[in-house]
Amino acid sequence: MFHFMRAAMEREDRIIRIAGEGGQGVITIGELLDRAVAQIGLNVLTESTFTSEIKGGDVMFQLTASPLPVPSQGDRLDILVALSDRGYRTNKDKLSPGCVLIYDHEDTRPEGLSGVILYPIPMMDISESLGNPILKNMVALGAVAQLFSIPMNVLQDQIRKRFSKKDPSMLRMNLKALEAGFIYAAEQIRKQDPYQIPLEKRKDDFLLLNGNEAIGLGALLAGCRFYSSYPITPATTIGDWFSRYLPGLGGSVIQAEDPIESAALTIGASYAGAKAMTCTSGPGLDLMQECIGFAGTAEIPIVIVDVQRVGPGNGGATQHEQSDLFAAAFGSHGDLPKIVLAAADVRDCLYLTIEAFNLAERYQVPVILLSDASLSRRSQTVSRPNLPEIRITNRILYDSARSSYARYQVTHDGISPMAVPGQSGGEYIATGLEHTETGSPGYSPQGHTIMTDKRFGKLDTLEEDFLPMEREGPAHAKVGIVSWGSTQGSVREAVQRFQQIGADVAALYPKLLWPLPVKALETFASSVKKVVVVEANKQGQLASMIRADTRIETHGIQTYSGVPISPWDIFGKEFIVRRNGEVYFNGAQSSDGVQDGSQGDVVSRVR
Amino acid sequence: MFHFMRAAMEREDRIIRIAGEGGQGVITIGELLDRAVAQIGLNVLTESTFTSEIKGGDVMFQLTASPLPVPSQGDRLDILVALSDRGYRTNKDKLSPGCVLIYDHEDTRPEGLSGVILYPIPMMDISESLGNPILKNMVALGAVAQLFSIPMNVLQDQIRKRFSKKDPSMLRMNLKALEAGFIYAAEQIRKQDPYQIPLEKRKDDFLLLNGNEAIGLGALLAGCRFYSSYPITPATTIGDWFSRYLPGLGGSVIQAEDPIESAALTIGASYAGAKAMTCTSGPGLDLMQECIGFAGTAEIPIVIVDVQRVGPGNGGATQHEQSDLFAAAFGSHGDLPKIVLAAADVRDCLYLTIEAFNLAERYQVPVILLSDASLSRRSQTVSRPNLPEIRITNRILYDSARSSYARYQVTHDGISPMAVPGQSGGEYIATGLEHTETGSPGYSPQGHTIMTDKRFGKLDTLEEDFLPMEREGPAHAKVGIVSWGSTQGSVREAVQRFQQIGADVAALYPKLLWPLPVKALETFASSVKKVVVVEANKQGQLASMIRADTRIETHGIQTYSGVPISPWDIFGKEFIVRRNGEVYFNGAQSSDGVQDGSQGDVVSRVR
Amino acid sequence: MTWCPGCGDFGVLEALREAFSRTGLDPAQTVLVTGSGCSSMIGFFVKTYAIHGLHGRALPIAWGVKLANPSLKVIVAGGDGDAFAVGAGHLVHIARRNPDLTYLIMDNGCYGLTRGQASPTARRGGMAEENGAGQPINPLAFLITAGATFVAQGYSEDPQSLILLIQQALNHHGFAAVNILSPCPTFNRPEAAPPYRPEVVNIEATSHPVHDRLEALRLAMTEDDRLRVGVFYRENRDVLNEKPKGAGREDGRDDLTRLGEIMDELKP
Amino acid sequence: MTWCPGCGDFGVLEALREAFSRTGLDPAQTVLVTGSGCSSMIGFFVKTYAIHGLHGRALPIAWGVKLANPSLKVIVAGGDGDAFAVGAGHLVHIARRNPDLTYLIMDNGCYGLTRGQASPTARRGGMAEENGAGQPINPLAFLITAGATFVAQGYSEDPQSLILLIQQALNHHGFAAVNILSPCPTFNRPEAAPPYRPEVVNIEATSHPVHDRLEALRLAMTEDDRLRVGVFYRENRDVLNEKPKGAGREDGRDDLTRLGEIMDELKP
Ligand SMILES: Cc1ncc(C[n+]2csc(CCOP(=O)(O)OP(=O)(O)O)c2C)c(N)n1
Ligand SMILES: Cc1ncc(C[n+]2csc(CCOP(=O)(O)OP(=O)(O)O)c2C)c(N)n1
Ligand code: SF4
Ligand code: SF4
Ligand SMILES: [Mg+2]
Ligand SMILES: [Mg+2]
Repeated sequence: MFHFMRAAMEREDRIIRIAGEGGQGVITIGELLDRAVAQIGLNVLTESTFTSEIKGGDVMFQLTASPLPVPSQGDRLDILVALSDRGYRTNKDKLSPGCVLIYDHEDTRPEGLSGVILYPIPMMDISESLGNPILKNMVALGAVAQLFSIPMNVLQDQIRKRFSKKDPSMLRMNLKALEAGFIYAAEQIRKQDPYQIPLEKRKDDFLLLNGNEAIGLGALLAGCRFYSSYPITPATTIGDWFSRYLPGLGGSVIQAEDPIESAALTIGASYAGAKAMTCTSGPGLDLMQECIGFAGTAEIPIVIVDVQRVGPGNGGATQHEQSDLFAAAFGSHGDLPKIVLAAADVRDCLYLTIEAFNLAERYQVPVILLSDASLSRRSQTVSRPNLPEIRITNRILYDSARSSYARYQVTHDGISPMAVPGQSGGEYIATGLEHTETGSPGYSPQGHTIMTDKRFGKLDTLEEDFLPMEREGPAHAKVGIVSWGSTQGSVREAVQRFQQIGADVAALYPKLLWPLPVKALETFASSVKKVVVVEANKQGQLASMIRADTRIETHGIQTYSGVPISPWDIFGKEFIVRRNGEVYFNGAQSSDGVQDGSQGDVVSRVR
Repeated sequence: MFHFMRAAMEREDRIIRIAGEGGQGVITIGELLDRAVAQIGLNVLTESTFTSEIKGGDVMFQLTASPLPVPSQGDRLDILVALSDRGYRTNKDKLSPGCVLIYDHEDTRPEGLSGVILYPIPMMDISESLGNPILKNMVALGAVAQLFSIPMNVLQDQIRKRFSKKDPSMLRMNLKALEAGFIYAAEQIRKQDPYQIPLEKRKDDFLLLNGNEAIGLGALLAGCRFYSSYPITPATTIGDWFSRYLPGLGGSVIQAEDPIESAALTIGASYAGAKAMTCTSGPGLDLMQECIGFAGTAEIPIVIVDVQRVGPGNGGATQHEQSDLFAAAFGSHGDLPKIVLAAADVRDCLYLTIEAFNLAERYQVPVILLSDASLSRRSQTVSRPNLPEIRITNRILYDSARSSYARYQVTHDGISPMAVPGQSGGEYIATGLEHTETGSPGYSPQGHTIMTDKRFGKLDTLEEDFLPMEREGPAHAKVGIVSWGSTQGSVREAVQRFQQIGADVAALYPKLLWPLPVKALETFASSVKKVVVVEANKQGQLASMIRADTRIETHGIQTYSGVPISPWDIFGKEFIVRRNGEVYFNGAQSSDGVQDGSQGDVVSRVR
Repeated sequence: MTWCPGCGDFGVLEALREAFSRTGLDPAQTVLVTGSGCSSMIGFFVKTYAIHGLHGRALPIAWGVKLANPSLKVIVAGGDGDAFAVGAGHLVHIARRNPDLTYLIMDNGCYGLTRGQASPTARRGGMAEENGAGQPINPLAFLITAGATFVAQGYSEDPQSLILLIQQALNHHGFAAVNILSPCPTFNRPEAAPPYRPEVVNIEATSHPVHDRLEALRLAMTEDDRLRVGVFYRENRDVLNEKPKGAGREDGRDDLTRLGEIMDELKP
Repeated sequence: MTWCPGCGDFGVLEALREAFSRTGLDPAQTVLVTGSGCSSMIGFFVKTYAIHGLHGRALPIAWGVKLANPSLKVIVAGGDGDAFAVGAGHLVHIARRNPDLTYLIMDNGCYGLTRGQASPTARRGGMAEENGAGQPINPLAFLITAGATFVAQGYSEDPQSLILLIQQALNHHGFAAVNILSPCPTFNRPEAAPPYRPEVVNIEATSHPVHDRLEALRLAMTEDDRLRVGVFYRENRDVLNEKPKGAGREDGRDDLTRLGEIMDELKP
């Protein structure tokens, strides 16, 4: 299927990867490059991996730059910058003919690479000649700038922003190293590759954000004025965001002493009237389940962000996985209504966070927003939000002109006005016990039935209220892919490739995952012949939930390797494309060869 | 459908209910009666309800006694003993013609009861004449003994056992009150009812236990030698059991300071080689989810009993519900293999606890056993276990004769030998991080995939290994009921009634709920026309899991009122029985009238 | 729904009501946060705003309330189990941060609601003893070491002192905790647990140096059959529930302007 | 996998190894339980049995190990976050029960693994300061009040004293805790956090009355720029990790007989 690959390579995006070890500054120059390229007006998308050791361990940072929007990290490389031999060796399999390798020939000896363009740079020598071996990364960055026409003034700007606060001698050294790399490349390297970073000025006003920053910004725009969390990778930097910006908006930020405390603080703040949020990752979500149940029963709106990492247990703190969906939807004991959303890209992180607050306020339920490790550090450009256009929902307040008040009044839609401390006449007790309309403990059989129905009934209109959901591809297709979270990007890219070869594949990207948007899923399913759910977990968690709540038969593509699903994982492995361009999903992972679609009826139910 | 009711009433069981308020000793005389009736050789089953206030609140205790096994609490009354007017009023709707009411005419004036046989007893007067108003309950018990031929010597025995340790004057007073009640009834009441407690001596050796005691006994028989928990209704009395019996067996019991601590202690004890268990209820299960995930990842066998109560939140501590199945199966974040079992009666509490330990040891996974509030205090007779016949499984141990050891070795069945501290050469680190075969942190994509597959692969043979599952009714049937937990008893009784009227209903009672026993469920489903899942929760949790993992279309009967499902909830409400004895399930709860089964194709998927 | 006859919590409720009215608290501006337990039912018996039911989390919930709206009067109440068992970690951390909260601990030495098991404060020799109990927590020493800035002890059967102590706690600016011996006659009966019909000594009468932490600890750690009632320790320290210093708003710029500035910072 | 160059934890590991070998511990009979954090990685660097990874639960896991097999030597190690943040509640309860465990707390005043946020022991003026931090926990006062029966302080840069302290802790019968200042040069640099290049005072040289709890507290609460190293407090108290007294077995009856007796009791 090599011709598909070629088709993909004719795109205008450029993918550059920097690889090395912890402590070498891989991420630093990656981020500088990212910011510079974004600043000159290109769309960017970054992907990085590292382990949770503070020093040492493999580190890589990859940047895709394109005049068009970049859906995913892709599955190829154009340029590899190896800061160490290990960085070269762990990535060399990715180099195909036409790729560029930039490396230090003092430590790395590339062998057996056919058709790869080699640019050796004596990074360490140059760095040491400047009196500091730690500047290797900047030397490499300078060379990259020269070779691919990244404007030096923009890079220098970015370096100044980054280092100015620290000691000025550091800044000077770094600028010097950048320049040395640039000069070396200009003088010693004969350019053999066709790559240039195109210079296109975006006309819109845009921001450059990673997923965690976008969540922070979304929360501020939604009106969040209370934040508490306990540090946990990969959610920690959301806390940093709030520490930086929330006090200036008159809000409170508390670093709690454990995830339970942060959830309890959030509940208290919301009871008192603030829009409040906590963020965590899997192990913290586990600990918060009791608080989530309390908030649901007492009908106190809260927003919980779960930045998923590899599970179960402590798993892999910096690695990617989408395996907390079950825990988010079903983790708290008892019959508990709640809302689970999942963000697919940085833009979603921003706007779904706003939506999470709106839904929490409107329905007075806990809302869990799922993000993931990859998204948390993925940097993308996003158009600057237009503040007046953002729709904000606030909880229905108790009307203090009324004479009597029952906090948990059973209304037609199950939503009862909430009093906020300070409102005279609204005094009520919020309790996690089953209760009557006034909040007294209520143990009658009718009482529990009515209150359970009330709490669940609130969400009856949710699917209609909450529309964000994207569909792409032909109106009728042989195969319909359903995907969620950041895997969407790779699915989108795979669908583009299917379209390029004339294959018949559509896709649906739900953002509301629980309660399941049954109607939309069934409409989609009825427009395709087979539904394939693509997700990065073992159990096929969304597929399982779809089978439980709809009549849809699902097939699954699941990976659980700690890295994001790539377009090729979808486009290349599980589909059978016939000469005429028709496409079939091949359920059996181990099967090979071209099958007729009609034989593909074997159901690959995922356990 | 009154003729079905009559059919049911021709059974030989007798149902007596004692009702009153907290502090009146309702439970005390109920338990005395229970023990006495069991002692004379009848099968018993008790059901009781009360609220979690210490004093006050409605209390009722109901005893069914029968020469045949008693499947459930039923849905009728034969005899009501009202210790207070409130006790009478909250239960009078249950009185139908032919029933007996025993009451104190000083406080209660029964009105509008047609055909109910009234036996007024001046309980308070007699009690006060003995110098103590608190003896009302014993007076009532004496009257009951006289009226329904319960041997006084057996009752006196039981009272002696209960009060002897406390002050002897209490014992004397109680015996006196018992006698006074007996004499009053003999002299003043003319018996008009046909009820007698039959005197049949069981030939087997049997025990009388409630669900929590049975769990305690099962654990001891399984070899459990470490127990820790934090008190929480309705699980607390399991801790009492262990405090009483485990030290005598050389084991340790620790009342922890919160549920997390108890789970962590249990993990440590198991790592050190002990069979270890903790018990809790919903809110505690929430808090334990992180520990459960750790145990699963580190492959440390533990048993967790969740005695379910009304959820979500604190819900109703003493009330019945089966709504923690989702949390048990899916609550801990990430892709976590674990085993969930559910006990249906007191016998199950005993034998499934043994099985829970066997499975935990064999597969080195967390095993969650679900019981419930009703079962926790349900008293039933169980044949005395024959110790030598009980099959006990122990973990596969590291063989210290071997030269090298990798704790997490990927074996053909995924199960790796475990070393226990003390074994030389077996030193290893158990970790909740993703790891290599030797336990070092392992972040490679292949590594996580392989280890995930290993952990899930362990359970591939589970459904074949673990057979306990009951099926009853005809080999092919129009309707097949699937039910779990203590609801099984009411389903069994409903199925008996269906059989009496010649209706075509079968039932399947799985005890292993997760991983779902797919083959058995699909075999059952293929033998019936419609599958109806009966469970006491809002969301239809088992039904949802069945739809997710099998091709079965499910219909649901769900109640969530805080009290157990009754046979009539199944037999009476949701089924349409045609003159010819054919039976159809009517999915729409509110519908009435006889429908043809072929119209019943509307799917009542439960959200 | 009520407590058992003779339960100490009745006395605490009465004293609380009286202290509320003497302090002139506005129910609409007052939030009483409790956990789970017999004592935590107290939230159902007052006319203020209240939260009930998450065992051991009353304190962080209350702090959240106070942080979100510092103008509210926020009181925490609940059992010794809530405070010192499940909730011990929160107590340690929140006390040292000294938020402006009043905490009334109703100490009966047992878990009343779950039928009387030993709590961390269960005195040796009481009814409520369990396996592996160890040395009980000394509530006052615990609170002082943790960093509470007002630490007192009261007794449900000594209403006059108790009212005064609660009043002082309510008036204290910072984290004020009153440990109140509030016997559980149902599960921890006086005759079984000696400290529950104690000789009461009011330390206000002595010349206890209330600002000296070590002296306060010494007194707290003095264990005999007498119950010392009064203020053990008191300190003025920065209060941390106010919104962070230097927080915006004062400068007159509105949220929209500020949000715009934040977005400006996010341009590459 | 390793620590950053200059991390204090290297010194602790060396001292631990040396103390193990001096004490002659058998690796097969030793279990090292850690939590989560940089310091908790120490479990991967020893040759004993070990458990790693549940943040804040190292102590109860370790106690479970010891209870199940009292003949094992059980050591707990981990960070200040593990001990005093998430794990504070367990520390309070387990210390007072005085099980025979050795606890080595590697105190760097921050959460190293999550990149240096302030931990509960973060000193004022350090790099790692966060919103609403409040007064830091005083680890030694905390441990003494909680009821630990051996409380000492060590320093990763003072290996000789540290080895001796760890040896003494290992030999103590009961709950022995050593708080070890173990700097994090990456996130809590010496020049930023004054106490991290402290003047070291060995209190063994003074006549500190090690059995006097109040004196120990006084010394623990003395705060200046000096780091006091040595044993602050020591007490002999009943040890609670042994199986309950009077437990069966000794009477020679086997489990089957006992189980039969239990079932006899269950006849109605
Ligand atoms: C997570 C959790 N664990 C256990 C319980 C059960 N529980 C409710 S209150 C309580 C302890 C009550 O003791 P205390 O706080 O001293 O209050 P008291 O009843 O003595 O007034 C317990 C163990 C619970 N509600 N939640
Ligand atoms: C429940 C949970 N919350 C948060 C984390 C993230 N986390 C891991 S270690 C750690 C703190 C580390 O600090 P400390 O214990 O002092 O160890 P250090 O790294 O400083 O040695 C945190 C917050 C986690 N693993 N689990
Ligand atoms: S059980 Fe004890 S604490 Fe609870 S209400 Fe009764 S007397 Fe009070
Ligand atoms: S981050 Fe700090 S504590 Fe962690 S290894 Fe590096 S120096 Fe040590
Ligand atoms: Mg209490
Ligand atoms: Mg630390």
